[in-house]
Amino acid sequence: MIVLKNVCKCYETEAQRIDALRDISLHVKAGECVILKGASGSGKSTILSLIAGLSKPTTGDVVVDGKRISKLMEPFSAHFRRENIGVIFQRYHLIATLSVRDNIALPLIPENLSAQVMEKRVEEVMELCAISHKSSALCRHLSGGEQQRVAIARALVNEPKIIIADEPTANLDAVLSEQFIETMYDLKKSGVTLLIATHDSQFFNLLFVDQQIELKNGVMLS
Amino acid sequence: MTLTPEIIAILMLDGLFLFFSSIAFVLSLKLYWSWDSEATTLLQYRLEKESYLVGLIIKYIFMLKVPLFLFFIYTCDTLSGIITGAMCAAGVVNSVDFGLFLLLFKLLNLYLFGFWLLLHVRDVESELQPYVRQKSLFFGIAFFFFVAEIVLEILFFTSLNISKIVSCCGTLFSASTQSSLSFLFLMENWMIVSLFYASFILMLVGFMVKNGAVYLFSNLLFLFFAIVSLILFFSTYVYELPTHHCPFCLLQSDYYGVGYFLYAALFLGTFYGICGVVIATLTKGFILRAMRFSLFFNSLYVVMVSAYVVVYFLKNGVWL
Amino acid sequence: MKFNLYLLEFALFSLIRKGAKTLFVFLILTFLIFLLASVLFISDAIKHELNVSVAHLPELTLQRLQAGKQVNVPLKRVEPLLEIEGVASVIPRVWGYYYFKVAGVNFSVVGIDAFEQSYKESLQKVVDAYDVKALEKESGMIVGAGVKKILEENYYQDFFNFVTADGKWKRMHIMGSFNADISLQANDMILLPKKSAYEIFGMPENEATDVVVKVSNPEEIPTIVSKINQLYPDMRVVTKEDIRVSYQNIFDYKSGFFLSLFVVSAFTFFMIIYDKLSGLSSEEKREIGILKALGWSMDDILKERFYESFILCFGAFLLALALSMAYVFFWEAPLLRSLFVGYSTLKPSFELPFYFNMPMIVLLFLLSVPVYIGSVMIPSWRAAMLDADEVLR
Amino acid sequence: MARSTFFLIGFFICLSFFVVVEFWYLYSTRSMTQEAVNKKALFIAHVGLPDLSLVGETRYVRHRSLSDVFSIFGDSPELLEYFPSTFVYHYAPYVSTSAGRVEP
Repeated sequence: MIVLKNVCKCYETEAQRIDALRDISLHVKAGECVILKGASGSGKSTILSLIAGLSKPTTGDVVVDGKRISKLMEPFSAHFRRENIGVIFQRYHLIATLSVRDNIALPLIPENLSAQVMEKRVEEVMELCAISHKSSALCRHLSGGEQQRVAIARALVNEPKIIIADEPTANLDAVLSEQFIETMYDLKKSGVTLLIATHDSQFFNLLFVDQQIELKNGVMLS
Repeated sequence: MTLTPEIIAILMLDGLFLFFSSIAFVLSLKLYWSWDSEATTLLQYRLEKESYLVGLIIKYIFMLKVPLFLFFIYTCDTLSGIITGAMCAAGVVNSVDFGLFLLLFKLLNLYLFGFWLLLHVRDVESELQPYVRQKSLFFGIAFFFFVAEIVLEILFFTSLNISKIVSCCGTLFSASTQSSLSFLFLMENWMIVSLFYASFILMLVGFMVKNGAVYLFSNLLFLFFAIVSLILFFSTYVYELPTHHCPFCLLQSDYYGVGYFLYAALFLGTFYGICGVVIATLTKGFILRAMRFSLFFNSLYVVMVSAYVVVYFLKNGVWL
Repeated sequence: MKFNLYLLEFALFSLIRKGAKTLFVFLILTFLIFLLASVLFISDAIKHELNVSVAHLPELTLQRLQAGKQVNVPLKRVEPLLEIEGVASVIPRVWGYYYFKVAGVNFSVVGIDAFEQSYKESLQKVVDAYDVKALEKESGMIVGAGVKKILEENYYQDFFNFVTADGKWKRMHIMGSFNADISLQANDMILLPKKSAYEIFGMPENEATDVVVKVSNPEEIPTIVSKINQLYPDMRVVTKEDIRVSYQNIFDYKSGFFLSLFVVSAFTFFMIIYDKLSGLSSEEKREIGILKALGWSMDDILKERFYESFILCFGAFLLALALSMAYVFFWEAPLLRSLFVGYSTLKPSFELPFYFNMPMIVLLFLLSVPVYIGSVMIPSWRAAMLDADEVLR
Repeated sequence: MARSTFFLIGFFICLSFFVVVEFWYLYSTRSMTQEAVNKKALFIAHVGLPDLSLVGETRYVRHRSLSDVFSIFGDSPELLEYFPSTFVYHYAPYVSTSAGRVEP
């Protein structure tokens, strides 16, 4: 499903050269749940953005679902992302001035679906994430838990095969983190591949996690 | 030099085009030298983004160039009111020595930009963008034509002299030996007209047997004979005057601006016939679609010009 | 390709979200297009009016020049001119300006001899109410609306005392005023019998101010002009065509002059827009990052930006068009008309005839929209190519 | 469709409608009528001065056939050179001093 082969990624600025990732190789099968752990700045997010096709490796290959993401031109990688990947950000990154419904519909806009299909899909995921009652509220009026559910709904609305979560529980209290983990469990049961970058210890001894990868300064430890 | 609002508008847009196309030119050169679709360097990632900007700029220029071409003809038409002796755009264009070249460059550039865009569309359809270097090189060359056009245009407008008497279309497109186009009049009318229809029939044959080369060749012939026969033969039926041979007066409102439709059909048809077929062969694409488009517009043109002759004959019972 | 309504919706939301910035750009854009449209409307209307006037002018106007100054033409030149072949009629004219000191204005005074019946009838059609026949019996005159107003302000209700060249008073009765339809032409006009005109100007009666010549076949104008030049080398021949061309030049020059200023100000404005749009706030950067991460391509973001500028531009264009039509034709273009009226104290009514031509709208469009889109293009591209991986950190 | 989109489309429709109505109104009531054209023609046939009375003070602008290069100061006793009108009004082409002009 997801293969990283000898991936290096460095950022070049005028003053210096920063190696964000050094020689990472990774293999994730479909339906697995993978935890990327490590301190902030260790390269977790970089791996996620490489897999999502948001940035490209300096050397090496990234292959997701048989597609060589690392060599895909921009419109095609965006298309690929739209079809296969759902993203949950740290701090959710909802657009505060849009309503819940509009936020959830964002990934579907470039698809230009018919109004009924669009409506149906949004309703479905809102139902699934138990946020239907707030569908026309503005996102900035929501509580933390509600925002989290909106973010998950938005990641699910394009029916992705892979879900990428970046520090999803960093700003949550214990109860909400618990809820999040439960949702992830449900998703894994339905066959979605999960990639979660976190340094929250709650994730480290979960039963449904298939791989745990620890990173330090861009190098894989285990 | 006169600074009418129309001229100011055209000059201003020229300046804008020059600015943007120079950006596109520099980027194109960069793309041509350094594009390597296998590379994973930062430079390559940057180039991928910049190739977007080139596409954007050329789309922008092309979108404006098409209406601007018509607007240029219109401007020359209004200027003909000021310039002594000019009765239509033909006189104004020919009031400077290089007027005809300016017009030819304008047309050529429309074809070149259109060709680039067709190539671009084929290019971005593919996941690997295989034609980036080709289209960059192509624009690198086309840019010089474009600059030439803009320079000529600026020179044209600055050297227009309102107190100089110019010859109008009546003498420019007449059989008198001095006029610049008089060599065309050496041929007989019936010859030109039959060549025109013959090239159209050749095009039909090329379409039937689905042969790109024949189709392309017939389109080139068709474009040439269409223009010549329009000047020599068909225009007289539009004006209903046996001595009036002007390809510009067609655009005036006295003739319901029929020229705009005629030229649009002719240029669209031959554009798809020439550029579309070339692109389709180069990129192994849908040649048939381009040919169908082209044939539609070309037939439209043939029907329109023939209708004028037939209607005239039906109304008056004689040929001109 | 189907039009993406959701993207348009999103573009609209994003415009509303930017609030003040949007409003600023929209208002200035509207103002600029409005200014441009007004000038084009005015100059086109005036040009149209002039073209109508010029079409009915006699083909040739002959003036006698002496040492570079225009002097009177002896009446005995009329006969030889009439003998030139192709000349239909020769009319010596008496006309000039009368400076009315009290109000500080110039009147255009034209003397006519209205003895023919057909002449009277046609004159009657352009004059309101009064009887033209009275014009010659008593010393009467017909005045334009502007003249009438000025005279009334100075307590001349139904007559006016001209001061003749000899210093005597010449009382003329106001017999009527010109129809409102021709106020643009006749505003400062006083029409009176030739005899009175000679008296007021103090001109010898065997001379005329200038001579107009009507030619039956316009093809013959060049030959007639050269014959006149041979006959009277001191006479300058002004053809109708010359006058028409000079009008065209004036108004092209005038609106061209304005436009050059406009282009400068427009470019300044667009530099501001460029600047505003290229400096993306961190909030905007974050938003673009989110959208890209959610599967929007550069194309989608560019398209969204294009919709934004299209909404702004098109809205401003329509609004400006509506406003400028109202401004020019309903409110008679306050402030802006002084560009066209000059410093005249005899203010004409600025009720221009509505004249609309499509090329003007095209011109307006070409002068405003491409420049705006051009200034938006590179900032939009910059925004669209922003690296999205920053939101994942 | 969101309410604001309705608002936008409504705004554009209203605006276009307004432009069209305004245009139609002006066109039908304020265009130059044939009657007015006839009147102008008659008036000009009598007077022979084509220029509009927009700039009434200087003779070389009221009727341009009177303009010549020397006449600038020969006008109203109070006339001074003033910026917009005398500057913007270009002299007629027949007083052009450029060589090689052929009189038509």
